Order: sequence, then structure tokens, then C-alpha cells
Amino acid sequence: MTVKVLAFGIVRDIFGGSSIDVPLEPAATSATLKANLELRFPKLAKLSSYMVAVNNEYAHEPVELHPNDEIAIIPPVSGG
Amino acid sequence: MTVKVLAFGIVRDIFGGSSIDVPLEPAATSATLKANLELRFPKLAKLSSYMVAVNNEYAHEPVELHPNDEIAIIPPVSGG
Amino acid sequence: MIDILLTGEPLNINDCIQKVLAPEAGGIDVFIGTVRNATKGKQVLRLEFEAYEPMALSEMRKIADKAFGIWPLHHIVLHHRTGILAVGEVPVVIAVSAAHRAAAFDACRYIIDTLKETVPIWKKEVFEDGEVWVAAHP
Amino acid sequence: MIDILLTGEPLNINDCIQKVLAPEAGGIDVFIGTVRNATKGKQVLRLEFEAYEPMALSEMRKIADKAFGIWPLHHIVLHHRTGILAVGEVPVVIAVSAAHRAAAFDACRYIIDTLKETVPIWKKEVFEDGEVWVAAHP
Repeated sequence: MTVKVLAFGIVRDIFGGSSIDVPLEPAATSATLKANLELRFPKLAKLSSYMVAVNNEYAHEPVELHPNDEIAIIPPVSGG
Repeated sequence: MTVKVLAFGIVRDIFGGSSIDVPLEPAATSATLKANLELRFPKLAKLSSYMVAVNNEYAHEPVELHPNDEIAIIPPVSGG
Repeated sequence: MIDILLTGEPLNINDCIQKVLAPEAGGIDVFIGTVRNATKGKQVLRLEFEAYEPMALSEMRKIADKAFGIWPLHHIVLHHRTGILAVGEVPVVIAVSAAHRAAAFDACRYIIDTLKETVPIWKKEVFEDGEVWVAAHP
Repeated sequence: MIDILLTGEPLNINDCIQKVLAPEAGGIDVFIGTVRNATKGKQVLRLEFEAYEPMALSEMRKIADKAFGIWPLHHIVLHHRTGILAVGEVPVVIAVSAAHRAAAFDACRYIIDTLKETVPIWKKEVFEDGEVWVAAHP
């Protein structure tokens, strides 16, 4: 399957755009996605931290991904 | 000597006016004044607490009074 | 900057906030006291505030000076109203600016807590069936 | 009442305060974030705020809901701005009303502290000689 991954803040700079398509095996999880992205974008692993959000919720534990999920990479937030 | 004692809040009600004159022995202190006032106005002793202020400063310890001091009785404050 | 005011006129909250803004400040905390419609379940009609003015101003300034001594602050505004206030009206506004928010929060809270302990201002609660000087009796 | 807003327009502080006024409330605490002119001694020209809007709104609401679960509050207003902000402008306003001031202070501080940890909003500091996404790197 292919998932679309949204990027914000510094991750948009790292991806070179506000979203990318990522080919993944069926039933891949948010953890698989992170590993996949870190191979493709080594700068991602150099951030203080980052989270995957699936359908507007932080994936604190690995969650299974589906093609229509809204998936986003959340670098360290700095609002306020 | 006679000192003028200002009254605020419930003490104004107890004194029946915004100030009273109190005859005191020379070199009397704020502690003497309190004892004198409590005899004259027993309701004063029934307050949660009250302080004497001399020249706009709380008399945390007994202080000597002079005829021209600005003396006030400060019942429990409740501003804000 | 310390700005202290004791007035019989309505307080201007926006003015208090504008006064503490500073390009070096990153956080502003503002406390606004308002007259509640009830106390201990009893309906309040209005409050009457009275101050021993020179001493109240002196104690208010002491509190602000003390806060400046404890926290790295930019500005403090401390305005208190006197006279008759209806439900919803504002007896006190405290605005504090600092480079970092923790100092602004801590100082603002310290100022209102200390004001309620030391500043010679008194309020009388007026009910349908009587009135009472707040905190006067045990 | 919970009032959440994420907007590219300037925040209206007075409007936020008016919204939390309530006859049952005795204390209002307001936190106002402002853009500082310097960070770590370096002059800041402007800040650029970006949000993952649907999730930011959802996380902002979660924080307000959580605060209502912890403290007895009347109203919470939580407004955050996005886009380009100059020094002195206001990225965030939080206003909380409660019957008693301690709850208003505690809740307001909890809301800004938690917002800075969980809400997907990012700021880029722009200097004379470059720019940096705040908190991105160790």
C-alpha cells in the first residue's frame, strides 16, 4: 500500500514539501513508517524527537496504518 | 496626651465614627492604646484580629506613640 | 515600571495590559477580580469597598517592590477600586510582564495573595436582608 | 464554556476576557504570550507560526476538557495565532474564570504549559542572518 504523510515545521524542510507518498507493506505500523522514513531522510533521526500522528491522534504506541489514514509527522512542537 | 485614632471598616461602626480622640499617658505605646480601646469598646476584642498602624506602618511590635502620629485601627483586611 | 492606582472609577483592564507590554517581555499574566453574585450560597446585591488610602497605596507599592526583588520582571500594574461595586464589576486588576512566563505567573499570584493579607482595604457584602464586613469576625 | 480558536488574524485580548466573565466567577486569570525581541541574546526580527490545524484544534480542546475535569472552572478561552508575527505581537491568549482564584491560576498555567508540550504548532525564529525552527534540535 501507499500512504500519504503530511509534514510540518522542520519536517517540511526535510521532506522538501508539505507531504510525501510512502510505499509500505500491508498492515505496516507507525513504527515501520518511522524506520522507513529515517532511512530515506537521515536528518529526521537527528531531531530532538518527533511523533507520528494518525487521524489527528499521537501514536504513543505503534498503530497499524491504513491507506486512507491521515498520517502526519510531528516534530517538537513550539507553540505559545 | 491625646491621640486621634482613625477607624475603618467594622471599626468605624464600633467607634461610631471615622475617628476618635483617646487620652493616653505620655510615652504610651500601641499596646497601651489597644488595651485602652478594648476596655472602652469590648466589641473590638471580638474581631478575628486587628492591628494598630502608626504613620502608615503596621505596629507588629508595640511602638511608642506621639501626639502628632497618624494612628489607625486596621480590622482584618478584605481587599481584592 | 510599577504602576499603582486606587480609584473610585471603574478599572480599565485593557489599559492595565497595554501598560505592561514590552518588547523584552515574552509572558504576561493578568489577574482580574470580579464581584461574585453569591457568597456561601447567599445572593450578594453589591460590595462596598473602603480603603485607608495613603497606607493602602504604601502597602501596594511594598508588594510590587518585593515582587521585583524576588522575580525578574519587566512591569507591574496594580489597580484597585473603591466604592460601591455591582455583581460582575472589577475591584482589582494585576498585570505582570516578564521575559519568561513562570515569573509572571508566580509574581501575579504573590501580589494578589499578599494584597489580600496586608493592604488596608475592606469590603462589605450587602445582601437582601443585611450586610457584613468580610473577614471581620471569626 | 470552552472557546477555542486558531486564526491568522490578530487576537483580541479584550474579547477573550469579556467571554470568560460570569456573575458566578470571582477570579479571572489571563495569560498573554508576546513575541520577544531577543532569544539567547540574539535579536529576533519576527516569528512565523505554523499549525497542523485539525489536530491542533483537537489537542487544544483536549487540554481545556482536561482542565475542566481537574478544577472547578466557569469558562476557558484559548486562542492561538498562526502566520507571521512581529515583536510585541500576541501568539496566544488564555483566559480562565472560576469562583475562586486558585483554580483560575492553576488551570491557566496548566493550559499554557500543556499547550507548549502537546499542541502541533511550530514557530520559526527569524534573525538578521538566518532562521531556526524552535526546539527542533537538541
